[in-house]
Amino acid sequence: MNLPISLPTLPNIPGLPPIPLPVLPPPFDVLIEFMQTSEFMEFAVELSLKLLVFPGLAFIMLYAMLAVWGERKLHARIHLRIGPYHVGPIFGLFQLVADGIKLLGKEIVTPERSHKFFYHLAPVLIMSLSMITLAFIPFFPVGPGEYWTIYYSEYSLLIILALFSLRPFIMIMAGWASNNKYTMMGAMRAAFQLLAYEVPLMLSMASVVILAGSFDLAKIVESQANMWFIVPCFLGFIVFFISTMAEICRRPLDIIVAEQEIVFGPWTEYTGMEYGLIMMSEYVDVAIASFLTSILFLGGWHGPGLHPLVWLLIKMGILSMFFMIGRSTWPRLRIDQLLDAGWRKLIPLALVQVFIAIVLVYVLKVIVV
Amino acid sequence: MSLKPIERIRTKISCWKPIKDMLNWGRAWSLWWVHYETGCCCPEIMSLVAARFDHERLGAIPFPTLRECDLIIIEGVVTKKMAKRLRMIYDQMPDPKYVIALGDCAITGGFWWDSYSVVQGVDKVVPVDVYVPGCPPRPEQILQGFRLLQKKIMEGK
Amino acid sequence: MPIRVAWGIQHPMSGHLTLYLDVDGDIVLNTEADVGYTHRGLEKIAEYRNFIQYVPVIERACDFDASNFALGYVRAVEALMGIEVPERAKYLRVIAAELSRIMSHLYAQALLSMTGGFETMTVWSANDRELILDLLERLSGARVTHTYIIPGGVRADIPKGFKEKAYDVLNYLERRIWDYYKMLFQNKTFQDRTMGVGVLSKQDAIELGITGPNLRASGVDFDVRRDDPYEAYDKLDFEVVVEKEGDSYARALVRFYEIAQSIKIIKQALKDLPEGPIRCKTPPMLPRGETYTRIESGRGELGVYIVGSGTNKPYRLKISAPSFRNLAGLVYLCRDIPMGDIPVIYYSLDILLLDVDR
Amino acid sequence: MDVERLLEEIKTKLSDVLVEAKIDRPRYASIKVKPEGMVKAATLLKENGFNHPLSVSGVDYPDRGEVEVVYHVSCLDSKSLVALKTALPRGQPSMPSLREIWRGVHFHERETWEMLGVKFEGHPELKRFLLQEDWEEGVYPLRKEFKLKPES
Repeated sequence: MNLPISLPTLPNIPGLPPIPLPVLPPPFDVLIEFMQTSEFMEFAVELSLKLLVFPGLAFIMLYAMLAVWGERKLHARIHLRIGPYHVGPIFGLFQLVADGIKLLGKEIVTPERSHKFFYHLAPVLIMSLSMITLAFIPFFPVGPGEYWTIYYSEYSLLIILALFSLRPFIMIMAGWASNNKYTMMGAMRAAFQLLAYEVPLMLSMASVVILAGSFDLAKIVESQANMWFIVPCFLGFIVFFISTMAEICRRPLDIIVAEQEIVFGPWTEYTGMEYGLIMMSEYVDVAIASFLTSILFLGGWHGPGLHPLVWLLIKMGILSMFFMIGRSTWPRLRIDQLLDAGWRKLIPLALVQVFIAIVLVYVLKVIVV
Repeated sequence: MSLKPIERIRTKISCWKPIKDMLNWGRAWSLWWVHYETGCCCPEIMSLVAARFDHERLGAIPFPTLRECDLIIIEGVVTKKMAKRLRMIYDQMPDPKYVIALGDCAITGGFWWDSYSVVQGVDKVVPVDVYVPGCPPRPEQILQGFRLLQKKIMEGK
Repeated sequence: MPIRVAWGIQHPMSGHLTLYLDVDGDIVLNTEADVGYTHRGLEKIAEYRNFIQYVPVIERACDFDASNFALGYVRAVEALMGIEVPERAKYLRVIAAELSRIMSHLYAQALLSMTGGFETMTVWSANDRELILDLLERLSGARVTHTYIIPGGVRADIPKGFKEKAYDVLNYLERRIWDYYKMLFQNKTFQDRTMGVGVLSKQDAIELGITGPNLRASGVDFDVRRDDPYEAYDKLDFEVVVEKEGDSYARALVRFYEIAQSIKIIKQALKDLPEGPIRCKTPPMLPRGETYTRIESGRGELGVYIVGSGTNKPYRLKISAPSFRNLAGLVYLCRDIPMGDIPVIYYSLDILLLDVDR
Repeated sequence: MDVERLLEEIKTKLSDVLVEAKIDRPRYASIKVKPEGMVKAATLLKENGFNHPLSVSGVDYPDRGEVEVVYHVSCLDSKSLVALKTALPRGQPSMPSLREIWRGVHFHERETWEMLGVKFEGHPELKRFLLQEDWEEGVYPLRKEFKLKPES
């Protein structure tokens, strides 16, 4: 990939001997030689650009600020009241900045009978897990076969699914480590809910994979060029939407963080920036869910006219609003109703969808794989 | 893995002037208060959350767990049985914490001056930052209480 | 092996009480209520205040439904003294009591919808409650604790623009409650959360002494306003809302329809408001003797048993608060239910701990 | 079963323990019974349809040296109300608990015990209810000798 900017090379001051690089044991000396070539410098700059700017830190911070502002304003508008108003320039835009700064200045409390190491590890893990899943999503085509993604692989959908299934372990760790009855109940509920909605998530992705013919998200988007997958797998879209809402626990299905019953689920004991991490990971999850939904069903970056990235961001913005609107329009399901919906209602729907996909592809040969 | 070094750095940084102003600005404009009803001023808190006197304009939201809150609103009369729990809850809240005492009964035990089970004045139990008189105080008075607290935080008390 | 969880004093939905639950997994096996956190000794204070001074005190016993409680106490004092209140004061009392009942029902509906995490209905009910508070403030000067009803009649007459303002508010509210019906009662998730939860059979409701909308929701057709009419209720026609299922949904529905009935009552009372004085002279001393009167407050039947002693301070005053009697229902219903149902049952019974502890 | 017929039946059946029975208002009767006849009177009332308990209140009369316990019970079909009264000695007031007859009086009796010291035998749960935990035993707030002293 050729970048417009000229790359800096190692400075060799004429009068002095060149800087001796350390001599390292066999596996590393090859690495040192590779680091001296200009190709490595090009790769390093591009990777840091991806890590720090687009799918990385800058985008997450900006998206989180907009998401917090949008959600609280939307939530308030539905309540016929004005949300955060005095904090930032455009009617309270900097609300998350104020919350973040306040959380930075808070004291970090460690409950004395809790398992200290795992207690402090859990929020860091939950945040990193959310950020890692962003690494495998292709955002827009850069070249004929090239895509703007941190790590390109043919099985990116499988990796994301694997990362989704890691979430209950971290919540159970947090629930168990903070040694509080309510967090234990929250952890058990997390285990029930996330496992119950893992299977419909997989099955709804399966129907898309059958239509696209490969696990690679980029290929899935390429094959949606003329017809978005929402048309043939509409049932799959519904099942996927509901199960991602359960995975990132948004309102109608958020018995993990049910304020009214168990105080704050596994996150009851966290204060200060640890809670900031948890809140940030919640909004990163909303970003991932809307990216995945738009890539799998709404034809990722396909769209007339504008740059592919702009199309993806538009779709993702609208979808993240849909994820957030549940908080103010639906009361919360009880745990047995929720699990019953997951096991008995979503899975048959997803199976019907997989059957339709198979019929479309292999029997009627409508969609050429 | 203790967090002592992080704590030490945080205290050292936070006494530098611009950093301190920024921190105080953040604390003032995002007061998360714990929903803990102690007495008979609850109807006014409900109209504070409602549309007409919306207190979320000041960035304040009621929060379920007291671990993440930094403001506790004492709504009304505090009896002796409630005072023990109030003290326990005040100790569990993380460090920069503030207290608003609502209503005459909380400030001086007003209406129940001769009752055998009422604590005469809540500052015998917890240090109070802002007193809001009235029984029950009108939502505008409570909003003014919030503004006073914000001014106090901005000055860094 | 059940663990004992304190559904504690500081819980987002717990109010001023602590429920000690024996929880096994997610099922609550047994519950024990620990109340008394707002016990201010109202009955002991009654012996140290003369009967006029006590009206603001008893309104603090339940300040979501202040005028009804004041009405209950004032009727007991008047029954003891044997005085008759002028006709216009009776109608004004009915207006204040019904406005306070709407205020109490809207607050109960706000809290019940919050139990399922449905903040939109909470804030909508609170928004419309503001209109009623404006009316009461215009009538009596205070938003929540009005002290409008005093022994001998009513403290002040209707201000000039009150009737037109009241008609506007009531007409708006009559249209508005059908938005609630569509938003809350026909919401599938809310029906799942409340139908069949905390079912109170008719026989249990009567034996446990449950009162008010909770009793009518279990199929008992009993309302003090119609069966033991007081003030001007016998001259106004209104239906008593009765449901049969007895679960949380029925209780919320009874309260919802009672708001509509209250609006009808206020409109009739405002229309045929008779002329005449609003207060009559009350003797300075409470005569010897005792009496028990009861009225239908928002949460249920408030019984006041007063013993006079010849001085201006009552010898003994027993306030049999409605929430105190509904508490037996709460402890009886919170057995073998999932954890998520505790707040739903607690707020569908509309128990206010200020009543219970007095 | 309305109040007048109820009074005749009570006069006939409970003549030995009955102290006085009168009608104060239409549909409101008050019956005074000796302490030992309480359970019999309560079961009689329950059979006649008075199964909705309203309240239990204790009144302390130091000059007469007795504590009067009043049960208010109502019958929902005939919409009438009965006050069942009994007088107990002030020193050690105790009477059989009527919890088995009317399930609703459980909390009422517990509160009367805590406020006035009336011991209800057979009541499963006579322990601290409304007052704070460190309230010293034996002191009953609603007794006349307990004076309110302003603290501040």
